[in-house]
Amino acid sequence: MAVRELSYRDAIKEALFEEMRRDPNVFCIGEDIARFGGPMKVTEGLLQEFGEERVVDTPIAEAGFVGIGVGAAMTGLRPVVEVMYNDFLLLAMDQIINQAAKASYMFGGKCKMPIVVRTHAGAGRGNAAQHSQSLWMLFVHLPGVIVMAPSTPADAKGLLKSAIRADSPTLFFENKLIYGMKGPVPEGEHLVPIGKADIKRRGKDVTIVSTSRMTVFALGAAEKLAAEGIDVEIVDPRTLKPLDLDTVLESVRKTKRVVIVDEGCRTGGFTAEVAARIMDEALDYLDAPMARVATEDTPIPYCRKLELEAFPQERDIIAAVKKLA
Amino acid sequence: MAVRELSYRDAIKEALFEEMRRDPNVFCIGEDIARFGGPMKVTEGLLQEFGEERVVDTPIAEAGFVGIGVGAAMTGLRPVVEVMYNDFLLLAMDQIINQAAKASYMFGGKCKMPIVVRTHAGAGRGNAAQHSQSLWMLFVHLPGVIVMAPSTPADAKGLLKSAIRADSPTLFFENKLIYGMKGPVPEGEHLVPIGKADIKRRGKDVTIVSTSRMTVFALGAAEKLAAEGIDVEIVDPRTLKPLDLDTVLESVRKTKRVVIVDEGCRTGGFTAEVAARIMDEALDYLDAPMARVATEDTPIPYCRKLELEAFPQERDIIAAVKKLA
Amino acid sequence: MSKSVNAVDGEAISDLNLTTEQLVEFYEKMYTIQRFDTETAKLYQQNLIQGAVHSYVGQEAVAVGACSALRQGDYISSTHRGHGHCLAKGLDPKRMLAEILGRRTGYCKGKGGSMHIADLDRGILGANGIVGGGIGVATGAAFTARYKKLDFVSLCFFGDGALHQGIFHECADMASLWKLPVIYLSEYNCFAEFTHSVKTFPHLNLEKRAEPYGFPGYRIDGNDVLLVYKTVKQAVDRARRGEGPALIVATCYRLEGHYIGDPLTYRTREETEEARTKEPVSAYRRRLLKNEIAGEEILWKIEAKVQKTIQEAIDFALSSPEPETDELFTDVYATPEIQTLLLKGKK
Amino acid sequence: MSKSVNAVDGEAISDLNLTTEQLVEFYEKMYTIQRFDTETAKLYQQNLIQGAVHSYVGQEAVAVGACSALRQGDYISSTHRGHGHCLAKGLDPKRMLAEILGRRTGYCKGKGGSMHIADLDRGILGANGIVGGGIGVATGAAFTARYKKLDFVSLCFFGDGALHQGIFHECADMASLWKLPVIYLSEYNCFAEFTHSVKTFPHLNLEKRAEPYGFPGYRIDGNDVLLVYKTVKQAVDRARRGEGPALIVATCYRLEGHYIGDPLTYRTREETEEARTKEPVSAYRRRLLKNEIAGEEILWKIEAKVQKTIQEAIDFALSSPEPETDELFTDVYATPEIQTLLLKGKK
Ligand SMILES: Cc1ncc(C[n+]2csc(CCOP(=O)(O)OP(=O)(O)O)c2C)c(N)n1
Ligand SMILES: Cc1ncc(C[n+]2csc(CCOP(=O)(O)OP(=O)(O)O)c2C)c(N)n1
Ligand SMILES: [Mg+2]
Ligand SMILES: [Mg+2]
Repeated sequence: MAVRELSYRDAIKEALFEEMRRDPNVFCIGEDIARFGGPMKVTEGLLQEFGEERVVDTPIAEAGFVGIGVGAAMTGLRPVVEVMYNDFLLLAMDQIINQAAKASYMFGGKCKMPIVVRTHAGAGRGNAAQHSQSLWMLFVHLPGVIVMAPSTPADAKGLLKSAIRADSPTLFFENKLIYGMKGPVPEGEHLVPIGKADIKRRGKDVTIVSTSRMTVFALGAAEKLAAEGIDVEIVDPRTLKPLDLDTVLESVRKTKRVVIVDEGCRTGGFTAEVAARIMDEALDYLDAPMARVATEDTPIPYCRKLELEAFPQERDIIAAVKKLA
Repeated sequence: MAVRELSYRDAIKEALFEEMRRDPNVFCIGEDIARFGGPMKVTEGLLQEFGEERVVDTPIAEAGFVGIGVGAAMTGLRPVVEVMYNDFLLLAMDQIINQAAKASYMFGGKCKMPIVVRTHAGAGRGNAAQHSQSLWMLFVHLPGVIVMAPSTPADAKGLLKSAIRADSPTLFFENKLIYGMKGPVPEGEHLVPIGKADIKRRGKDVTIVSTSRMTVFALGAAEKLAAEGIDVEIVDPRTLKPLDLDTVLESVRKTKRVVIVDEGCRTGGFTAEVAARIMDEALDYLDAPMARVATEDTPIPYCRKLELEAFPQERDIIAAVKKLA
Repeated sequence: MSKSVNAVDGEAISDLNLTTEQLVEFYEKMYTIQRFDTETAKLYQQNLIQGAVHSYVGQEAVAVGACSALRQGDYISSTHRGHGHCLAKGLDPKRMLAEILGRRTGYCKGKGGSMHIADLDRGILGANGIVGGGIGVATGAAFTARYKKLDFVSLCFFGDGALHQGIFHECADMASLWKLPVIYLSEYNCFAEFTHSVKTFPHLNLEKRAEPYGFPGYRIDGNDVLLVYKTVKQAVDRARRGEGPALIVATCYRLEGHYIGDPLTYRTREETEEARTKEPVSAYRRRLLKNEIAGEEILWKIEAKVQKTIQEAIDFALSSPEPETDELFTDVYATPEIQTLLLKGKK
Repeated sequence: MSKSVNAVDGEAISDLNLTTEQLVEFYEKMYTIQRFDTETAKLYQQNLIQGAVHSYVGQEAVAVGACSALRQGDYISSTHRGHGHCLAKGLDPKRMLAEILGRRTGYCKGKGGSMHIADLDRGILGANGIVGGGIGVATGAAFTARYKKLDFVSLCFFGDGALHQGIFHECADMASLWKLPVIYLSEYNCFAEFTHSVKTFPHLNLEKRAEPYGFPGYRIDGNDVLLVYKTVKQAVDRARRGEGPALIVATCYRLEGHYIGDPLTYRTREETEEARTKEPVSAYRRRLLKNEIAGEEILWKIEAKVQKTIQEAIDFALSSPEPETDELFTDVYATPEIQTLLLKGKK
């Protein structure tokens, strides 16, 4: 298939356009998404094509409009709800966890819940403690939801399309710092399967398991490490839940060294989960202790100098890899 | 000091009575806690002694009354907020995480936040998916709060008193199945330090790290294992955040085998975090792979038969230990 | 309150355009609910039911009046105290009781229990263990109606306690803004758990809780099944015409405890006895007789039939199997491939 | 709206019992806010500020009118658009700007930034990045007043957008139930981010949002600093007397974008120019002159003084140091022993 360059933003937008064209039950709802085209401009143009019935601006009421999405999903629609910053998911946790995530199970499997909650995570833009978290672990930890955190335009597009077609609730975490980042995206129908990791770079010395923007940093780190003769393999799970452990294990068994990098907080974070799973399944293969690179256990500070200390940078990944290799 | 037997419930109640007598700024607030004495009868008698100004029944509005607690804590009071089931914390997540947990940091350390949120976790009472979760990992993962999950009446009393006196927000997780369980509690002032694990049983063969009701099960398991010649050491962190890793490591270095048991869901749960930390610090001491016993990654089902399969039972702990020993 | 009752008594009944059969069916449904929850309470006391069961006894007129004003294709969302709503909307007592007893034959295969009975085919979007938990769901269903330009409506049952929840405010706001066909029906049953409701409201003109959103609010006698029917019908018709939501606060009294086993230390026997004089099922029975809509014989027949139905439900439920152990892992995800991945992780 | 303005114009001003000094001080404060946020915008455009900065320009009358009706010991909670509130409540522009520039000398040591300026000593319970985030906090502070039987009040600033949040409903309910001394002051500035506010409300009688709770609601012209002062003063006095909360909706216009850098594609220049004719700072200046409360000379002097203050603030902030790297780990916990344990974990 032909491939062209799209930004992360435009790739997501294209997924929305395509899915809304394909299925009249798909609609978008959230704050400032229609007339303004979204605070991150991801939904720009949707209103013009699909009208205000299908592209719905809401008042500022996260619990309410996520809840409305839940009810709409139960009754046959496929809402794509935008919650502007992932920090605001905390206002809608009951709707996501107690309602959406459990409905299928509580109701004995007779309830579909095809709701996608799009949001963005990430520090690095000076937005301070209430606008910079990476909160996916709250959802990875609890059963009933799918969690995605794509790192490339192609993955973002392909995963979002799969999420929209899934009958289970999906939390779709974008990253605010990479909306403008460009990358190749296949033309035409491009779907990325749920629960399938991708090897972003093949290498033989050390495996990096990285998520979301950390994969971008990992790729940068890999280039520099290559110059120093260290050949890194990068596995991006893309879907954080369900986790494609097989692909991770395969890489780890090959390289025998692993660095896990994630922008969530260290304690109880994704790096701990992946480390524990690798330990359960492949500890004997390792030639060195696993390394974990994660956000410090502090709120994200405002001041840039401190902010850049708080969450993982390329240099931290390089340092961690070097320690192992 | 003299010691008498108290139920878990009465131990908590005693802590509340003592702290409210000691400090007029301590007050209790929550649903049905005053006139009725609390759905779990933990607050019984408080109204009679302290009056309705200090023992406050609220409407059903978790975000609202936790928020009021946050504001009261900022302005000099020491609220003890009861959120009936920990599942309802999901309605107050913004207040707890975006407001209470971050205030000290965001405001440059000039804000105290002495709020305690008491709640109960746990499955086993047939309350189904929305009333049986064990949600502490959401708070262990995120910075700024203290998290406690006591397993004995004495710890419950001593920790709650410490929590009330702390200037940081504390999530205090009781367990609904052990309110009636009795145990020795020292007379007089009894404080348990924050962030200090306790060795609930000394042993030399295998370390069990267990939390909340799982420690009760671990003790039962240890008795049976002792009869089979396996001498188990049980470490209960009591405070899940900050975690007393030193005590855990010391035990693990001694026994060289560890089983981690927790009632939270397995994926991204407390067992993963503890395993990852042990791996970081003491992997070389281990003579066998670490074992993790946790709640299955499903919502808690209603039907008892399934419910008892969903979360760890004594038999699961026994099986895990035997596999290692 | 009694004023409201009169409003649809005597000749006013004929204005409702209900057939005698329908009027009698109301009684059958109310009586079914009363019997169902009375028998469920007994099963609970025999330790045959785990968890908590919240009796609807005393509130039968609300569920029956309201659901009778709905069509088959309309939706309801319900609460922890939801048996009455589900029965009134047409669920089968057999499968309901099987669910309450945690059996495979239950509406949710025994995984949901009393607080989570749901049947999307019958328009029941679930009972809900979260106070106010059904408000988003019902508003969302109404969103679907408007989106698909279908003329179904959505009726949201909740307690007086749930009126305090922020989600009510948020959803009512949007429902009004978008003129969604949703009816918010709050049952003011005088209690939230163990606390008299009156202690939790700044004032009791609860119909004013519709004011901020600019849709109509009504406070009615929830013991009067016909008044409930009439009021809900009006609101439903209006909603179907695209004129937006309504709030109805139906006053009644929770004759049993918060749950079965509640020690009831917080209220006096007198208070309850006083309330019992307005008990809606027998009150409606008397009205049927007085207005010569049905005679004793017909009512006896109905009562016998209902008793039989409930007994059959008990027998069915008790003899139904529990789920298999491995069903613990099914139904977590409705998306089959995810379910497979999850189960794979299990092994 | 203009009707309201007249209500405190001319001789009505004397009914306010304000001294000439006070009336002039109002102007100084409004002008300070205007200058502060105008200069902050410039610093932002010079890339000296990270994150987002939300200008209060156009709303100065609300903050100044409201905070002037408060005493030193009273509390306010603020919003993402909080510079005006903080300045009006008495914060030092130096330390505010230092915070906005992420410097150690800022009110939060540079850890909070524009959206989190707080100073508990001055009764500022924090700006807040969560829309509606200050509502719980302010209501809780009012709870403390009642609890301690002290006569301070708490004033909660929030936007019109925040009126939609469930927390408003929940807190207003309890504040009324317990008669807490809290004033909810919603600034209807015609926008929530990039959306005209009018599109998000079913109707614009927003003062009716107090109805469910049974406390007074007022809608006033928020461009009239004296009317704001008068209305807030009444509500504050009432609250101090133990009569409970009030809601005030002050109508104004956000003259700048949602944040500095906003492309403003969603509104017309005409609309903004029309609004600018009611711009509150110059309008008040004209009133002072017209009513002969102050002459040009006095006002020029004030303006010069303010310019100097702001320049000093800029100099102070720009020359202040950034925090040290290890300050990342301090202040997470106010409890010192926890902080120690945390830092221990770091090594
Ligand atoms: C969010 C939430 N908070 C608290 C509870 C505990 N709880 C269950 S029922 C109930 C009282 C509900 O009162 P009301 O809404 O009046 O319904 P009723 O029980 O009277 O039918 C409470 C507080 C809950 N289930 N969910
Ligand atoms: C809970 C939450 N949702 C969304 C946002 C994003 N956001 C920031 S400001 C804003 C608009 C607020 O409008 P309003 O309350 O009217 O305040 P104004 O900006 O007009 O002062 C929004 C939606 C947020 N900060 N918090
Ligand atoms: Mg009730
Ligand atoms: Mg606004």
